Amino acid sequence: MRRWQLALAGSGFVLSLLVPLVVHSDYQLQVLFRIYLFAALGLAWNLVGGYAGQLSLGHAAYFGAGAYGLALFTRAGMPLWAALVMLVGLAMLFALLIGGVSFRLRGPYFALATIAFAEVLHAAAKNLPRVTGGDVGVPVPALFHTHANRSFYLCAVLLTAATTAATFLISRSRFGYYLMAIREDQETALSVGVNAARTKLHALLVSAAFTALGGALYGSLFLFIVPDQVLSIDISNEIAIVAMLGGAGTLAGPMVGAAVLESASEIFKTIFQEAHLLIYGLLLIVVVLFLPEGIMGGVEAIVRRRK
Amino acid sequence: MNLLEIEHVTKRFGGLLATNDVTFSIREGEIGFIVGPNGAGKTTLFNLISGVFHPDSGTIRFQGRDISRIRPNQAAELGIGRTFQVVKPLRNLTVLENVMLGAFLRTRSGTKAAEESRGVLRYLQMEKIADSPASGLPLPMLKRLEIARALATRPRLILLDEVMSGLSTAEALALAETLKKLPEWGISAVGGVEHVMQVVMSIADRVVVLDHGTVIAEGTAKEVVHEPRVIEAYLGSKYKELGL
Amino acid sequence: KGGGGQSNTFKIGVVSSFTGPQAAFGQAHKNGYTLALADLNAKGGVLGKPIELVYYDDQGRPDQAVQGVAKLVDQDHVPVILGAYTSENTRAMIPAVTQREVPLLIPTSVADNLMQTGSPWVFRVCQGSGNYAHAILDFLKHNGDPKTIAIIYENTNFGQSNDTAMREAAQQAGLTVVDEEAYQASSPDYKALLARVKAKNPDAIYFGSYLLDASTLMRQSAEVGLDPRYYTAAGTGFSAAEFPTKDKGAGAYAEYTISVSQWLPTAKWKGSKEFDEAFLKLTGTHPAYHAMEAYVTLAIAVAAIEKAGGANPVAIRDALRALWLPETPFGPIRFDEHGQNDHATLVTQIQDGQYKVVWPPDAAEAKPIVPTPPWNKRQK
Amino acid sequence: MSETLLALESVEAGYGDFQALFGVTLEVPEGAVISLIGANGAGKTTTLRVISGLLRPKSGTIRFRGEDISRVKAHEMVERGISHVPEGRQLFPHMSVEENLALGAYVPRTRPRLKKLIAEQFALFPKLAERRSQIAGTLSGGEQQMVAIARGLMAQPSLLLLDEPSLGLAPKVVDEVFEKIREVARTGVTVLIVEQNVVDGLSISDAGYVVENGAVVLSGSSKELMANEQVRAAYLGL
Amino acid sequence: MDFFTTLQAVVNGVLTGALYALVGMGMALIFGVMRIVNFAHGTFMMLGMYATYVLFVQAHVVPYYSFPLVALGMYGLGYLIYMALLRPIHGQSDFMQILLTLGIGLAITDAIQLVFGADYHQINFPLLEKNLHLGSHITVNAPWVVSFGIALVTGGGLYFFVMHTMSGRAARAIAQNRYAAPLMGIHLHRVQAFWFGLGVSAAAVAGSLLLPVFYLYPGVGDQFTLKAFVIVVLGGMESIVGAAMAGVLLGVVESLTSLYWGNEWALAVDFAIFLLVLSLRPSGIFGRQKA
Ligand SMILES: Nc1ncnc2c1ncn2[C@@H]1O[C@H](COP(=O)(O)OP(=O)(O)OP(=O)(O)O)[C@@H](O)[C@H]1O
Ligand SMILES: Nc1ncnc2c1ncn2[C@@H]1O[C@H](COP(=O)(O)OP(=O)(O)OP(=O)(O)O)[C@@H](O)[C@H]1O
Ligand SMILES: [Mg+2]
Ligand SMILES: [Mg+2]
Repeated sequence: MRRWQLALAGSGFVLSLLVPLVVHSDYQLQVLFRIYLFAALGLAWNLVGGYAGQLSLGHAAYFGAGAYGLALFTRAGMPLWAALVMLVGLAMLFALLIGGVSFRLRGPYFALATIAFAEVLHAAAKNLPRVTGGDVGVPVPALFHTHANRSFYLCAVLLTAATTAATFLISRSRFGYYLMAIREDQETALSVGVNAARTKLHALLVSAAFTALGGALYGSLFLFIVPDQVLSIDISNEIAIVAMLGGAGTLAGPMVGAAVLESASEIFKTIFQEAHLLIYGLLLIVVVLFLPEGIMGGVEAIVRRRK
Repeated sequence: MNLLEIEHVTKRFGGLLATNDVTFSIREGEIGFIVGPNGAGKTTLFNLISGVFHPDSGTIRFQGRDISRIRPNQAAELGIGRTFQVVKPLRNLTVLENVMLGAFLRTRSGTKAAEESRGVLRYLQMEKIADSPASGLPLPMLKRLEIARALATRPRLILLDEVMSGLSTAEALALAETLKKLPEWGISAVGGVEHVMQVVMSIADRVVVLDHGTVIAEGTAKEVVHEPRVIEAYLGSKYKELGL
Repeated sequence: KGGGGQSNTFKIGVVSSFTGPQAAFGQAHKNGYTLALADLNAKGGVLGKPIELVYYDDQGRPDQAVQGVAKLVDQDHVPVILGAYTSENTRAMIPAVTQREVPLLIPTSVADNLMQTGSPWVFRVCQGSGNYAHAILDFLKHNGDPKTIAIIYENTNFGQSNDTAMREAAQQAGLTVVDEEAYQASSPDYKALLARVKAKNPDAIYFGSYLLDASTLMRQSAEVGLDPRYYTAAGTGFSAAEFPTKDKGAGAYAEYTISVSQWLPTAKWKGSKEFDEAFLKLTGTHPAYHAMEAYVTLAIAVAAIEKAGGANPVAIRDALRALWLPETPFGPIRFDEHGQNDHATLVTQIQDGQYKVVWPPDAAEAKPIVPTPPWNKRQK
Repeated sequence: MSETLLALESVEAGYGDFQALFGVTLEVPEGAVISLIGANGAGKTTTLRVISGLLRPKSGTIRFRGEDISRVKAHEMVERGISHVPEGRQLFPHMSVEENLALGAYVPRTRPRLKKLIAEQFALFPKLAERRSQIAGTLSGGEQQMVAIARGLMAQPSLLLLDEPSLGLAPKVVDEVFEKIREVARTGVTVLIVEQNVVDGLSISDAGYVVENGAVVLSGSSKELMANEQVRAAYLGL
Repeated sequence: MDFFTTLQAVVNGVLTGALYALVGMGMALIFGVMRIVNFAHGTFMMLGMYATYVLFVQAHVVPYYSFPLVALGMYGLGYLIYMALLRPIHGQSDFMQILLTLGIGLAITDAIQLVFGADYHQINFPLLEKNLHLGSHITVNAPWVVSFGIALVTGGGLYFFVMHTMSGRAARAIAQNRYAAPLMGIHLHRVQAFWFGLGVSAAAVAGSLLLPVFYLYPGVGDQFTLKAFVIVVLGGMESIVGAAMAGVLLGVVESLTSLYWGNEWALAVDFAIFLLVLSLRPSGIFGRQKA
């Protein structure tokens, strides 16, 4: 990453923070919120999926931990800050469990193990109404009372900035090198002393922590959650799709992916009515066929060819 | 003092004895070579020393410490570097970055790691290609890259599995010249397996000959090539004729 | 702002599940709305403008339903929203409409927790699950008075609400709940679950199920020989028009089941028959009550807007509160202080493949057949 | 010598923007054993890849039995009688030795004789018979090389392309392998062999070509090449 | 729970499991053998159900006769999808296959809704009413038994084809070494398309057989995709027999979970077993242990 790219990213975030001065429609702010939220989630996913090459399709587990954590810990009487700490802790605990079981597995086994874990949590949330409220749902406390949409939007921008910064720092550190080495060839990584299991676990812990914060933010915006909303495989898929479509293992990929997918989904709904999923599906197919390394991967290839 | 001691090490795969009661040792500052026909158990032995496999029985000691059950990354931390018979460069990274990966074992700082790595590349005469991507390198360079990455971890012992196979005699001899200097750096080496006997003879202090997982001869290169069992199992009759 | 003040149509927002697992019901909504829209616009629309419905597809996902509220209110400036289909989605929308101060009219979601939020912006046209449970218990009390009951429900907001409602109501009424069985909707095989219930030998069974599971459950009940004295249900699947049919429901296996009903094409209310005919013409099938509920919900919204005299959400809310529509095809409409329409709940039983109202006595058109004959005594 | 089986004429080829071959011209007579010699990266492997259709030449023609095959795809080559034993063995790692061999006889021409052909390979490489049901990925390097060669022979080729068959083999095994190659050649199979091990390579060959930087710089009979000063200096280390 | 109730649950589980097995075997070809991560598997099953439904409604052919036709048609569709969409991205990362097949699944499901509507359908014919009695305690519903038989025969055929024909070997060879396969004379894409088509067609046949006892709507296949993945991994990836056994096992486990714990936990138990097996025996219950 060159200096000008850093400057670009920085000014991008500053500009994003100024958006509410221009955009007043709550709806547009909410769509923008979703874009930034999923950018942050995609970036968090990218640490594990893109950099370390471990395809997680179960990030809903951490997302749900965030949303349910906020609801349940505050219901138990904890102050907000403590609940935030606890929910991050809960997500990291899940990460520890998932990582423990599945990091010994490779390739598709790992992906399926993450799905399975998230689905077990999903079922537990549905079937244990005494703990989670079951499908009847639980209320989530409001993080902001005035100018809610604007505040949530700004929070999402900050979360994206934080994940971007974290990803940037990690990608240039020894940790980041190790992640890439594991992705490329785990045996080589081991031979130079990389504790692959621990390195992957650390990446997952960081990823889970950011994802949980995203989940808490999301739950609080809706004020009320049910398992299907925050623990379903749709959430896991959406997080992964945003990053993969944008370009796994690139810094800008998740942001681009979130912007394209979330706005496409909204626009298609209005234009194509019941056919919007057909068009959305075709969009995925077309991107894969014409930009097989994701959008940013494709852009990079073009830049390289120019050079 | 013995740096590495292999004592009665046996490893089975199913019914197959890949190494059978193998015993030998390598002293500090020594270059040893394990030779033997294909399937003799050389790679298996390296995998045992570097923690990829664990012996079914017997012990492996490194600097006096039992390392029979360590994991590969722990072996690296203790100072055992290794190369792979089938080269495994990280293809999306540059040569320098590949080597830095090794250097990161001893430092967290990227600048330090880069500096260290450039030193290693200089030693292996690879500084010119430091910034080219590892993919698309010719085989001799890939073999050297394997060595460079292992050296960057600052090992006390380096395991070189077939680093010279696929090289022409001239190239192999050039590499051997370089490797000869390893002990000056305080690094001992166990070379894997070179079928290029000429090269083995020129740099090995000690040669262990394996056949069917069993040690059939041990000594200096000159000694072992005259052992009838070695000639029969490994070298073939031609070497006798050549009278090496 | 509001109702497309400047534009030449009057916009009303609709959220429902037009794609995804609940799409069949979203489409039923859409058909109901389409018929209502045609009728209302033929009568001159509202406040002199033609009505335009702005649909938002929630894909069966609560977060999308909430997104829909934001779009419809902030972007399309609708002054009132109708929706959603599932109880989960509707529940998720309540904070959003409350925050934005726009009235929400609920056509079909029956979960009790929808009306417990205290939000003054929520109005429900259909009856809730608590009411269902009471109606069924009232019927049972006067028709043989069973002592034990088992509840079988899908593990969704809808199902869990019905379970809770029945459990609490049964306890009050002195019935013992011997079993509560949740199930994962759309499973191909419920025989093991039914075997469990059989082992508990309840006098009555109370189902909280959608149509397809209702059909599967009844077929497989016959297969495992589950013979309670009463098969009862919390409406929905068990009161769908298709349920007693052979092609889309349980056919003969639906016979004798007792359920509550919000509406039937044969209902005595004025306009029911016409709606049935119009629906048949539009889609080629008879309507389920979902379509009717959507139909009447739009009519209610328009009536309130007329009364409010403009697109002001507060005025519309107040108009809804005071609304009294004595004659709709869905029966009289009036919202209580919590926003619940006090809709008369009928208890029906399927007899000879037809829904027959059997309770309360003043509305009954047939005598209930109780207890349910065991499977091996039924005629094939 | 007999008829020309394979002829390359000014073949150019490369990988993406990188050009590896700059006009390779050579001829392989039927029944002969021909060596391709050259330093690392000279383009020997690339030449074989172009012949077996794994890589499409940018220009030039490749004739096999007089027919232009430069556009024929790799999988059709086998049926025509060209069998390529690639550099680096390239076995099917999770299959048994026997299954690997069976796949060598995949094409319709050889499929009916599957059993007989496998038996022939086991006779040629008795070591493989012992390991017949071992999973190929767990074989030692040398054992894998033998499987690769045997698998190539399963297709009963009229032209066998061998890319560094001695790579990673013990001296004794190298001798054996070269002996086997000579045996194969005696049965009438034409062999084009790429070798780093120049002495051994030329010792079993009738003639050879020296490749440098993607072009043929020298050719001649094995004797001539062995005697050539340039060759002796560059490749024999003498 | 008494003995016969449990036995009945096991019998029911085996019957359901046979259909899971068939779905799983299709997935074992596509994912286990060819390593194509197919998130549209359930969608293909759904298409099979719709095809069967149309044949029943339009031509009055019951599924037990129409399934070969459905299989053939879906084979063709699978072949085309492979050639048109999967072939261009062959050799790319798993990520792209996931995106692509998710896209295919979404597009097809929505297209079906646009054509057939979102409404539910089911079919009816006299056999469905028949129950068979095994002894005095065990009852089985006739259509399940017929489906079981057909699934068994189809599955057995599939197994033989993969393990004992050159074409099956070729498919496995491609999965293991794409570079070497053409050197054996294997036409990579033709073989892959063939097996992809066959995998799709196995899923579709499972759909045909499920239709008589289930109902039909555009999203009906979704729940089967994940199950199919679970089955393949439990079965040991490349093993067709393993997938079949894992499918049956899953059916029985679900049935017993419903009986002893509650139906709502059945899916969670599937996944829990999956996690347990993966952590204890990463090569699957029925897979060959690799060193
Ligand atoms: N993971 C394994 N599972 C089963 N057998 C194995 C495994 N690894 C190695 N073997 C067997 O153990 C024996 C020794 O193999 P090893 O790779 O150590 O030989 P090597 O001496 O390195 O040979 P080469 O010179 O050919 O590389 C061989 O017969 C091989 O087939
Ligand atoms: N897949 C590839 N992509 C890019 N360049 C390649 C590729 N394969 C080979 N090359 C390059 O093409 C040139 C010729 O390579 P080739 O493999 O034909 O050499 P060779 O003579 O067989 O060498 P060796 O003795 O190392 O096998 C080399 O510079 C090599 O780096
Ligand atoms: Mg070896
Ligand atoms: Mg080569």
